[in-house]
Amino acid sequence: MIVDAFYAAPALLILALGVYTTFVRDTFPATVGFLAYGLLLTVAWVQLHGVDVALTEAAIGGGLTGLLLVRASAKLRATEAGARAQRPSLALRLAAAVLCGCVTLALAITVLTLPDPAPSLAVEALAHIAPTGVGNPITAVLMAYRAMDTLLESIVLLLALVGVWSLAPDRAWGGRPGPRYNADPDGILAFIARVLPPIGIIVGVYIFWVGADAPGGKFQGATIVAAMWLLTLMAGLSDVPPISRRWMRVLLVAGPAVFIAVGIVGVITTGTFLAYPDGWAKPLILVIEFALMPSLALTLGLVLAGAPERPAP
Amino acid sequence: MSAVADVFSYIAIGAGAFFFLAGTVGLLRFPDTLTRLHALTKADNLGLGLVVLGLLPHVDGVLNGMKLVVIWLLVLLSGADAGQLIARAARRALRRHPPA
Amino acid sequence: MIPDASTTPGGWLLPLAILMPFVGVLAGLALGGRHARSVAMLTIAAGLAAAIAIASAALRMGDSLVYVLGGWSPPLGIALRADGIAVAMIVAVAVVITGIGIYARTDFATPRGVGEARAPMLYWMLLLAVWGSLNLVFVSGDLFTLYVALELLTFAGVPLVCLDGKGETLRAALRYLVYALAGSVLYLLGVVLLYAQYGTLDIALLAPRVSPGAATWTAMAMMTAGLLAKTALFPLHLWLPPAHAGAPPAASAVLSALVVKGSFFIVIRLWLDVAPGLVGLPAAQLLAGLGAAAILFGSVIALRQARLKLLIAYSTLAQIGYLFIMFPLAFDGATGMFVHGDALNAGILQAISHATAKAAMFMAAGLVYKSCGHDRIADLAGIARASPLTVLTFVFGGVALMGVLPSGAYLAKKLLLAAADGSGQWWWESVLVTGGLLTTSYVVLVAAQMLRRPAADAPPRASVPRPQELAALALALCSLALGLTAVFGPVPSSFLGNPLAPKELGATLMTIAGGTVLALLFASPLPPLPAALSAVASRSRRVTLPLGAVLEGIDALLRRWAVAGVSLLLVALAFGLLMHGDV
Amino acid sequence: MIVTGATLFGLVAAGLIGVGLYGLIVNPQPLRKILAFNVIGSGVFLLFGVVARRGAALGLGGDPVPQALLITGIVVAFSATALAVTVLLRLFEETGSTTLASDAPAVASEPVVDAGTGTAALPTRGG
Repeated sequence: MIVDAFYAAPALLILALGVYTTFVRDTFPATVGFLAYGLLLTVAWVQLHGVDVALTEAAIGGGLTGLLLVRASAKLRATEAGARAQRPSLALRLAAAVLCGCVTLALAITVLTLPDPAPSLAVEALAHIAPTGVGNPITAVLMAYRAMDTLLESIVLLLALVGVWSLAPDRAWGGRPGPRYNADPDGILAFIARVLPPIGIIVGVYIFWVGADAPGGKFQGATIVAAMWLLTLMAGLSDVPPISRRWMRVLLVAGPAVFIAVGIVGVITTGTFLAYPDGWAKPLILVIEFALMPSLALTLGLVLAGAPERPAP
Repeated sequence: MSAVADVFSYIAIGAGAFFFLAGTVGLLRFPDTLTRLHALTKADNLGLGLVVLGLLPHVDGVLNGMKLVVIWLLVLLSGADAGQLIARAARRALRRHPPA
Repeated sequence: MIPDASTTPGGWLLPLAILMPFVGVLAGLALGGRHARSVAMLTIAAGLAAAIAIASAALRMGDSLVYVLGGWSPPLGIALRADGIAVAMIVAVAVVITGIGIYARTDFATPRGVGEARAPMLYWMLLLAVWGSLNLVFVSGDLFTLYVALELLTFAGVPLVCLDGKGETLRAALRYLVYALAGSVLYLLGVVLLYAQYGTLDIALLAPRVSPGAATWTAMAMMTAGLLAKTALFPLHLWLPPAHAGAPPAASAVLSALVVKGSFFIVIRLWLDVAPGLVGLPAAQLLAGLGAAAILFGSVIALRQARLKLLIAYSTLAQIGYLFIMFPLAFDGATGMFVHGDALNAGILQAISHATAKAAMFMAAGLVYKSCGHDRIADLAGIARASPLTVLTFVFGGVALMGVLPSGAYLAKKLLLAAADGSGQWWWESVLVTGGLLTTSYVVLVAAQMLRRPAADAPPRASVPRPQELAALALALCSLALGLTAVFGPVPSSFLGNPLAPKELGATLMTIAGGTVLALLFASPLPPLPAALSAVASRSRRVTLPLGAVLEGIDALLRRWAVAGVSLLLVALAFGLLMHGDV
Repeated sequence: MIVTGATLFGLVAAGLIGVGLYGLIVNPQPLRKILAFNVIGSGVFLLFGVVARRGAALGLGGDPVPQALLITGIVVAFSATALAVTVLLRLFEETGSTTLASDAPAVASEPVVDAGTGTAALPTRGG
């Protein structure tokens, strides 16, 4: 077998890290391994010419997910030993191993026998891109061809936040999510939490802005902005507002609401939901994205901040 | 001109890769957290700087070149801070559980 | 070339039906507090109207409603399609949501003096989110959009399970969430494999393109197994009993009546619409076989429960099994394909009957709890006097599930029996009849306890709010009268006989008698009986009780996490092999 | 046999899905199950990325439709992880354990079940 080393190195490292995070005994190293795994996956996405996906993976798949998992593993350290005692019997483990092997085998055969030439919608996606006014075909898919998926996706995220909030103890409802972080106000964390956010916000907005014509977009940009917010939270420089704040609620729903409203504009002007009238596609897409970006950043930040646990004064 | 640029790039990126390698070896071989951190931050910062330097002649447009330099600066900043934070955590852990 | 790639008249109602509930969620979140309930009530009224409008538009059209979103037709864009079964489900869900909404008004009202309370606000948003996701499941013509719909449904369902925030319900919610995520990732894997082969995810475009091959079978097997995990078909049901029994009654009703139907519906889409000629009869026999096992285990274990809500939860397990009996009967041997026809109509009718009846039963259980302060089946005596409508609701709901004239389940059973007879699959006839008897057994058991005269010193039963009783009763009556749809529906009305004719009456009485015998044999503990009867019963019970205990033991084993995980992959493997073997 | 870069990633994806499934089934720690779900998820995404790469045409490095779906998929998987982790942490706070092995099905409408343990056994949080 001849394999290009350029591909082989990251591919094999990814597999190795996947195995490591699954089989290593303790959970904390497993989650740290997952962080590295996410970074290497980002490299894989670049090699697979999916730069938009690479940005998403780095920001959300590896970054935010990794942060969630690492933090949870630190909190749950005390449960490790008890859980280990509940390992299933050898017979079950063997059965699971054999069946998982079957899955891998079936998938490997499928990969090796994928149709050639591969079916693709690339030609079609490019053929219809002109009326959307955007240059990045992925943005055209997300904001025009399959705009419904993107609208639903923003609702999925919001629903996840509703789910997270639903876990609040009743006494804390309406209060502030998560613990109040106390860090040394002259420490290094406070320093970077003062220096980095202005730069980070510019980078986030930039990534959002170039998304129309180049790799980037609102989800990736919003994640960076949310990360900056989380940084100031963890450095103790700011606190999460209580979830009962009206302005926060309005900001959360503004993005999906504007998306639906623009869809209805389509009904009025063209007779079709989520259609853009001629020549207005680009400005309307920008309207949606400008409304979505802050909603997404806020939602992502709040999802990570967790369930309300401090009652409002 | 381009040949000179190519040679420059090869040398710079090669040197950068060497520093990455050295840093990784240090990470694996050094005895404790602080020395490992030392190896990692120093070598990586320098390594990435050299790689960026090597790439600069091949970048089209000043703006893209500046982006590369900014990336290096951001990594310097975050690397230095993360190093500090880890070192403090290590010191705290050492105080709580002194080595036998 | 693609006949239905353009918007039809009335098609605009489809995005409306999906988005209205979600707009309600957004408005409820923004307005907050006690407004959430008002918003939900408005949305329910509008959504019910939209569902009726969809039904009448579909009847006028005489064909599927189609809406091409944004004017981008598939494969690049997404089309929404509502065929007959989708329209039926949309209407049924709207009716059930309305009933549950009226019932929950009392349970989830923001207390006086409080600006905003957690559960009373969030319940309404989750209810609406379930509704929007289900409508999306029914009309989406795109497999990836269906994936998003499945996840929306899970994210709305999980918080409903642990709305009371107690430890055990949190554990049930986590089991449900993680197992459901395993199911959806298998579904997504299948989606990826299908796109890799055929370059489209549109169901109508896929149907003519799919061809036999390892990749397609792998995809179908993975997706089916994943969806069954989300539907909680035996043996992939580890999460269902604690989740459905532990939630507040108004949430249990949503979860048991509606949420599991979403993934069930996608199985139909896959088997009958995406690849009707590829799956083959052996795989369908396996699917229905799992259904038969679900009926047996669910019913017998239901008879051994001490608590009413757990009994109803296990009844759901059995009734889910019932839904899958239709697959081998929908197979047309002549063409080698699964076809839309009487068997499918029966399956959908069964799903709707169960949705209405089960919602009513969980609501009745909630009222029983309110009235008695507990839901121990052995201590229900006297409830019939305190709250006769509640008892009536439970009995009507139960009778509707038993398959007695003129219930929807009766009609469904007749259609399935005819289909089984027509295709020579006699064994499913006996499964169907036995299933009816088993359903009857636990209904009779509970009814007998409810109707008992209370002891003289029994604590008084509290009365329960009238609107709640009426909402539950209305849903039970809907289920009981569903058979009448045959008069104007797509189902031949010849199946509807006179309920008082000797033949029908005899069948009804036989069902009840058989069910009573089964209850006497398997129920644990047994209600007090006349001495003679109890002597006969106890002799036979020496055999049947250990049998029940064995089934319960197997169930406990299957619901252990690692076993359920292995079962999931085994089911996928079995489907893959059977699909291979057929060609 | 010449294995192209895309195919190699496809094979790695197949491996990751198998490994992740094993972790999901066998590891008793719920957080590890959530982690394993993410490994399976990224395997599925990687497979989709390979499909996208093979669909490259007209100067595009990959088929933009699956790439766009991938972005949606990653966000959905993140939402799922966030919800699961929060439920898990709350379960730990409420009961002091995280096991999913409990066989005793819960009945919410029975307040006597764990009236005592609900508050008394509340563990100290945050270590």
